[in-house]
Amino acid sequence: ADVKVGLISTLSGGGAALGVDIRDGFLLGIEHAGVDNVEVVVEDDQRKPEVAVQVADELIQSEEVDILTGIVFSNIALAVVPSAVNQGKFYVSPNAGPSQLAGRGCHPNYFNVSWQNDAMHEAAGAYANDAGYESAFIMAPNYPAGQDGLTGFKRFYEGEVVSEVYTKLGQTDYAAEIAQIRASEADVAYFFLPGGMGISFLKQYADAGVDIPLIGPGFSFDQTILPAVGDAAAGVRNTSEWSPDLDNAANQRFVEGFREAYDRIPSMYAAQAYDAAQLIVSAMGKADVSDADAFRAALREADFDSVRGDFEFAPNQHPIQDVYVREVVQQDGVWTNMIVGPSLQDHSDVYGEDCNM
Amino acid sequence: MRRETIINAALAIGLLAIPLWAHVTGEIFTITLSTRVAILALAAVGLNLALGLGGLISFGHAAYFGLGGYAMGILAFHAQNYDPIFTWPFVFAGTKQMLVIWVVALIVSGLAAFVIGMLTLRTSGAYFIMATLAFGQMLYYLFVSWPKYGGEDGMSIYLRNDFPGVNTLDPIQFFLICYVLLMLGIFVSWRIARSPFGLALQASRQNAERVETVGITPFRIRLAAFVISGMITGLAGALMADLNRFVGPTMFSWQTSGEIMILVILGGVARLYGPVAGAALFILLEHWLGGVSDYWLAFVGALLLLVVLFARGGLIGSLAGREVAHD
Amino acid sequence: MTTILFIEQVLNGLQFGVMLFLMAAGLTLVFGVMGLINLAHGSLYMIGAFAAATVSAATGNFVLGLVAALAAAAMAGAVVEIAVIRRLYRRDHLDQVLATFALILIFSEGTRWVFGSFPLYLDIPEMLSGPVTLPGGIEYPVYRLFIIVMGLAVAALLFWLIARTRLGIQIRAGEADREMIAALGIDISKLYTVVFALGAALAGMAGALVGAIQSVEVGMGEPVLILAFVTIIIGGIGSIKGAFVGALLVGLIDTLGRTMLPLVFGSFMADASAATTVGSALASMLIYILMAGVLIARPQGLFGAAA
Amino acid sequence: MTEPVLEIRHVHKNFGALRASHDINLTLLPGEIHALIGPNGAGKSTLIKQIAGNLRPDAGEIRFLGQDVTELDTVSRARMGLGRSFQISSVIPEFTVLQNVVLALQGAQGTSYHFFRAVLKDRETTAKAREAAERVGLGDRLAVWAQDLSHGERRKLEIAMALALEPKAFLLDEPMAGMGTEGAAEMTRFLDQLRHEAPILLVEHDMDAVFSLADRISVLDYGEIIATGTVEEIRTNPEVRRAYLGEDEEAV
Amino acid sequence: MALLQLSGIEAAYGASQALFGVDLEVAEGEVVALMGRNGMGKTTTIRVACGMLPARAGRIAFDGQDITKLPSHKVARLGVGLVPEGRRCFAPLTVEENLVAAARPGHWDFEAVSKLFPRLAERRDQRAASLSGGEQQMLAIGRALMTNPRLLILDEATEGLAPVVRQEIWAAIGKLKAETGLAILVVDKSLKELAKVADRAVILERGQTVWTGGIDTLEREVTDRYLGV
Ligand SMILES: Nc1ncnc2c1ncn2[C@@H]1O[C@H](COP(=O)(O)OP(=O)(O)OP(=O)(O)O)[C@@H](O)[C@H]1O
Ligand SMILES: Nc1ncnc2c1ncn2[C@@H]1O[C@H](COP(=O)(O)OP(=O)(O)OP(=O)(O)O)[C@@H](O)[C@H]1O
Ligand SMILES: [Mg+2]
Ligand SMILES: [Mg+2]
Repeated sequence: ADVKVGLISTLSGGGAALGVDIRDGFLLGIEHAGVDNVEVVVEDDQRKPEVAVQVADELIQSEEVDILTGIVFSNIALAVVPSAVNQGKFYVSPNAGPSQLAGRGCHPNYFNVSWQNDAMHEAAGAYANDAGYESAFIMAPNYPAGQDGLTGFKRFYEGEVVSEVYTKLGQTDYAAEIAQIRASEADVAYFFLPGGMGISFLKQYADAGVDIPLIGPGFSFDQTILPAVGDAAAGVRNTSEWSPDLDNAANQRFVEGFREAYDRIPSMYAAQAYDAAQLIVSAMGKADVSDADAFRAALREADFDSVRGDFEFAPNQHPIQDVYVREVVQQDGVWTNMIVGPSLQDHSDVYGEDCNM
Repeated sequence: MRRETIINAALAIGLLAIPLWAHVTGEIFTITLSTRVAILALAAVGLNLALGLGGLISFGHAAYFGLGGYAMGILAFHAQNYDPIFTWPFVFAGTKQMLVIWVVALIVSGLAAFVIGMLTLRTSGAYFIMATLAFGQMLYYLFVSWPKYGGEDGMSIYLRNDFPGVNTLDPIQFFLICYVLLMLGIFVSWRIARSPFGLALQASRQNAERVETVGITPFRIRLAAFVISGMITGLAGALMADLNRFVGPTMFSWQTSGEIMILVILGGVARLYGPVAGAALFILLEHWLGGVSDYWLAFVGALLLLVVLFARGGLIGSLAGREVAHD
Repeated sequence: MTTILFIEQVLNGLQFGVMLFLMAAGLTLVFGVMGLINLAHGSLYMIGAFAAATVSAATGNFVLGLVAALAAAAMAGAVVEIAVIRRLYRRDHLDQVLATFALILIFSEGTRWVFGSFPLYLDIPEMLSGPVTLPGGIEYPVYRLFIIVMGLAVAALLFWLIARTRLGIQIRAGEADREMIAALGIDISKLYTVVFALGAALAGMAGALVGAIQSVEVGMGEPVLILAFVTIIIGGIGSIKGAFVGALLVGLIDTLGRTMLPLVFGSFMADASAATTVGSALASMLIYILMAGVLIARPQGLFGAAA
Repeated sequence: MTEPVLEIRHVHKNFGALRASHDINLTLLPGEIHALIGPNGAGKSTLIKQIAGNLRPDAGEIRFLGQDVTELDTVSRARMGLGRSFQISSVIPEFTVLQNVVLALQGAQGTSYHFFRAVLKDRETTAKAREAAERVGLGDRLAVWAQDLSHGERRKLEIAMALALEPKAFLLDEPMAGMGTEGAAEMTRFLDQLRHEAPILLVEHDMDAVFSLADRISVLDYGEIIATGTVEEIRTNPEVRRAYLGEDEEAV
Repeated sequence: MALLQLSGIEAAYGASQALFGVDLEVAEGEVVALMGRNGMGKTTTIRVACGMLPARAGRIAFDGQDITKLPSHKVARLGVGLVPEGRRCFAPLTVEENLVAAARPGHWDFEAVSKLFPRLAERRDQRAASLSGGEQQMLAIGRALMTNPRLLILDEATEGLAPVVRQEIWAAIGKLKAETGLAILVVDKSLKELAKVADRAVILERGQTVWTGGIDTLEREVTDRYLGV
């Protein structure tokens, strides 16, 4: 094969749902591109940074891959990416865009095809303005992505933040926070609780009968989660740069292909991984991976049909893209998202200024 | 020569020969794996002292492993950013010198073991297991939510730290550093096992009341052992951080504690080279089974279960026979 | 913070405590009775939740789901006891820790293999959903009240079983000297299987009850397991009363800590955002600090027997 | 009169409503065997525990070698020279006989924080340990694990460990228990010699042994000393006969 | 017919063999003394008889039924009550709980045991761990009686008891024998006291039965040789 790609993802334990979608989306992307000169080596990181580092070492030192991709979580990306790009490998991020790597820690070999972590939060802040919410209760787990998330929301939100609450990472009971939300009498509650935390919160929130509307970033309303939440999420608005009903040819082909191949609706993680595969294949058509400078230039052109429609890279090699507001609806008995409208257009992140590449 | 002595020698030589051979043939990843084996074995040597000799089933050794790791992470982070850690009584801007880092790692993890030991050693049995586990978790949450040092993201240290006269970025040279430290750790635990202290420690495990009536305080003996044990594991943590050039709070997680414990048991509790055998086996399994199935951890689980149920005494126990050495 | 909110938070704390108790009860039972440290208790909790989710989804009936959870967890418990645990009673805690750690891996990956990696759907039954208004104008979810009632019932039942019945006496005698109780004519193996299955059923029930308001996914058991450990350390191993009091303490302190501490820090720190971060960081360690305090004052736990 | 090695003054100990020790006064003089007898549950072991430091008296004073030791813990008392054997054998099961005795020795020497010296390579220590083991008749069992010893041998090991401490006084709680007729006779002979090294406070239900060994006997009943005296005095004391000896001790 | 019958029993702890051929019979209503020096296999014989240690060879029968392979709880249920060497009371349980834990209906109930050992009734709610040594011994006997056995096995049951209590126990055993026809197998070091209650004696030497016969036919020479009296 001309190009060897190492895909490190979370395939076992908690968080495996996301990793599996990334793997499946990526492989489908390669398949749809119809090329046979890409070899993909898949490895599991067990959601442990140390394991990911070891696996990356193996892929680089033993498998001698050219490109790495696949990591789901920011903390794992931060463990793996710096040393990988310093060893001259390319890293294409199909998910996770920690601010460090978008700003001071940016690197010519690091490309992010998903988003900078703040993007959805910023879009949510913007949407809260548009919807006329004048006061907001905001909440996230107490860890860097949570802190960044709320900062991102506040960066765009113009109303009053009546309360800012940090929960324990991995918390499962939100009765106390829900009581605080009810008592705050805010116009809206914004929450960022990825994975199981979001499921728990949504179920408990619905049951508590609080009538303050919720908004959240797409993470908590994703296809890996919605079926487990059920009608507790009905009608909730959330922000994402992608949705299964986005109307463009690439997306239709992707969604249909994915349903056919795996018998489920793809998540945005799958969509991003699909785009990552397409990006890599597009660059292969223009340059040989052994010529790093040429290949890098080819990647930077982002000359592929993104499932998100328009897509290009900012100077820090993070996306410039639209972010939409979606609503949770039931379709054919399956809970999914539908686009309500755009929230931010041609959006890029604020960290690019610090990136001097 | 006793059978176990031969096995031990084979392990010591094998762990040195394989990476040297890999160095010659250019298989860098084999060296990396061997380095990992050496470091994990050192961590387990630490635990083995408390667990094997002292019967102190610590399910919280990740605490010292993590503290060692963060000692390295924090010192190097400050050195990297020219941001002094403290300015009084002298300006200390962190360091990239392994030797200094090791000393700090030993002190910090020793102190932590002292404090945690003071509290948990008042209990015994299942209590002790859970209490140490909970203290490990406490540190985990501390580091997850401490933004200055990366919180859950951890910290990347872009370049490996320095050791006088050694190119630490060269895998084989870094391996040799780790190997020498491992051998030192084993030597220390060998001497301790045969010393009066070791005798008192083993006796305290079996019959603490008896130990008191001959004029020895089991609590203090255990505490001393616990501190030494924590220090060795802490040193291993610092090395692991340097190998990965990354530290994160998962070093503190209870799974890490469990893994260190698994290494000890796989190899053979209270066996001098048990940790080495255990670490080697574990890394090999992880490496091989990972490719077999998505659900490979289930196989690891099944294998562990078989070892516990049917191969008591671990790897070395099965190879060398039941009797623990009493020379 | 208003008085009403404070009262509501106290109620939340109690409720969280009761939830923890459901988990800790089975654990402490198996612990106290059989001297077995069972890390796989969290897996049994997960099995309960998965069984409840599957059966409720298939039948549309929550009660059937609950029954299925009890049955599945009890059965899994019995199988595990007969196949694995039985061989470990005579061994030290170390082997038990390792074997049950291995069981976690097997159960987690096995569940993922059968059910896939995605969380399952399990919802509160119609009858118990939504809030009621309590005296004082507090709106409180019915389902949470239901959990409180269930927890209290379990506590009473267990207390009676262990302290007052002959079965309880035999169980405790077996813990003290297994060989001897057998020599007196008690089939201790069968007894232990029953106890283990009972403990497992309790875990399964907790999983199903809690699963309805949480995420039903692989790995859901481990965080609760550690909280349950802390609870047991505080309350005293093997004591149902201790588990109950410990659980309520942990529930209250955790809940009040995470709502009050950020406010406390906010009152003197200029940067509101930093204050909440620090406050909640401290709150997440609060129960461990409580535990350390108990260890200093009473190493055997509040209701544990002195060693 | 000679200074007592051990002196118990007005010791009280209650367990709830139960009076386990009530105003106990007792001395142990150099070179003597002072036997402590009394019905089951009279408070003999409780008294031994208070002397050894496992239990704290509610009131009263315990003096050892002329010093008030009431506030000292077990370890300090052991290091001052109080050697104790347990009513139920208590040795280190996974140690050999030799290791058990060496452990006792190093407790006495205070060398337990030596980390780097190989303990069993120390000639002097092992020689001493060997000697102690030989004295109780375990000379040919040095390399046997304590858990593999028979009941009687284990009792002997207990004594050897106490010997190794070179104590200034012995507290022996039922050393004859489970020894068998032959063993008990052997032990009696041994204790008879031992008193020349250090005085012995002996708790024992074996009256043959007590009557042939004791210089003085104290009788404890319901936590109180009801009589102290020579063998003859005690044997003929009607109260003691009623509470403890029973009717057919004539034959002894 | 013999109630308990052991023939040609061999048994081992791991690799080390302890019994090399023990023959023993206890008839209904009979008191048999099992004697021998320390370490000769008395306790081991009892463990085998109770199903606590498997026999390597030989046959054990109880009331005509082969119980060689039966687990210990089943043996106990046939009517074997054991007072083990070293008491082995259930330390964390109270006196009363110890007694009722394995009780089976019959003549012996809490009342009856209290009458035999009034001290136990006084200590009813105390944990066994804090009982005095002798009290624990009484408890162990009471506990075995509460199972209402047909055969009572006493392994050094008077160890550590005050002489007066020991006399009471021997008297009680004599009474049991006379009144209830309970069969008893007893290990004790005091030949003098045994002689008063036992009908027959069995002497073990190095794991083998070396002498069997009526206790009154025990010659001085035999006791010298095997018991070291
Ligand atoms: N910790 C305790 N709590 C309550 N009661 C206790 C405790 N320890 C001992 N006792 C009681 O105190 C009394 C004295 O016990 P002790 O062990 O001193 O008796 P003893 O004279 O040694 O008897 P024996 O000869 O039977 O060993 C007993 O009745 C016992 O039950
Ligand atoms: N658990 C054990 N493991 C190994 N050997 C044992 C064990 N128990 C007893 N033995 C050995 O078996 C032999 C018989 O022991 P047993 O306890 O039956 O003797 P006994 O006649 O009851 O003696 P005693 O009068 O001292 O109680 C002894 O040599 C003893 O060392
Ligand atoms: Mg006593
Ligand atoms: Mg015996």
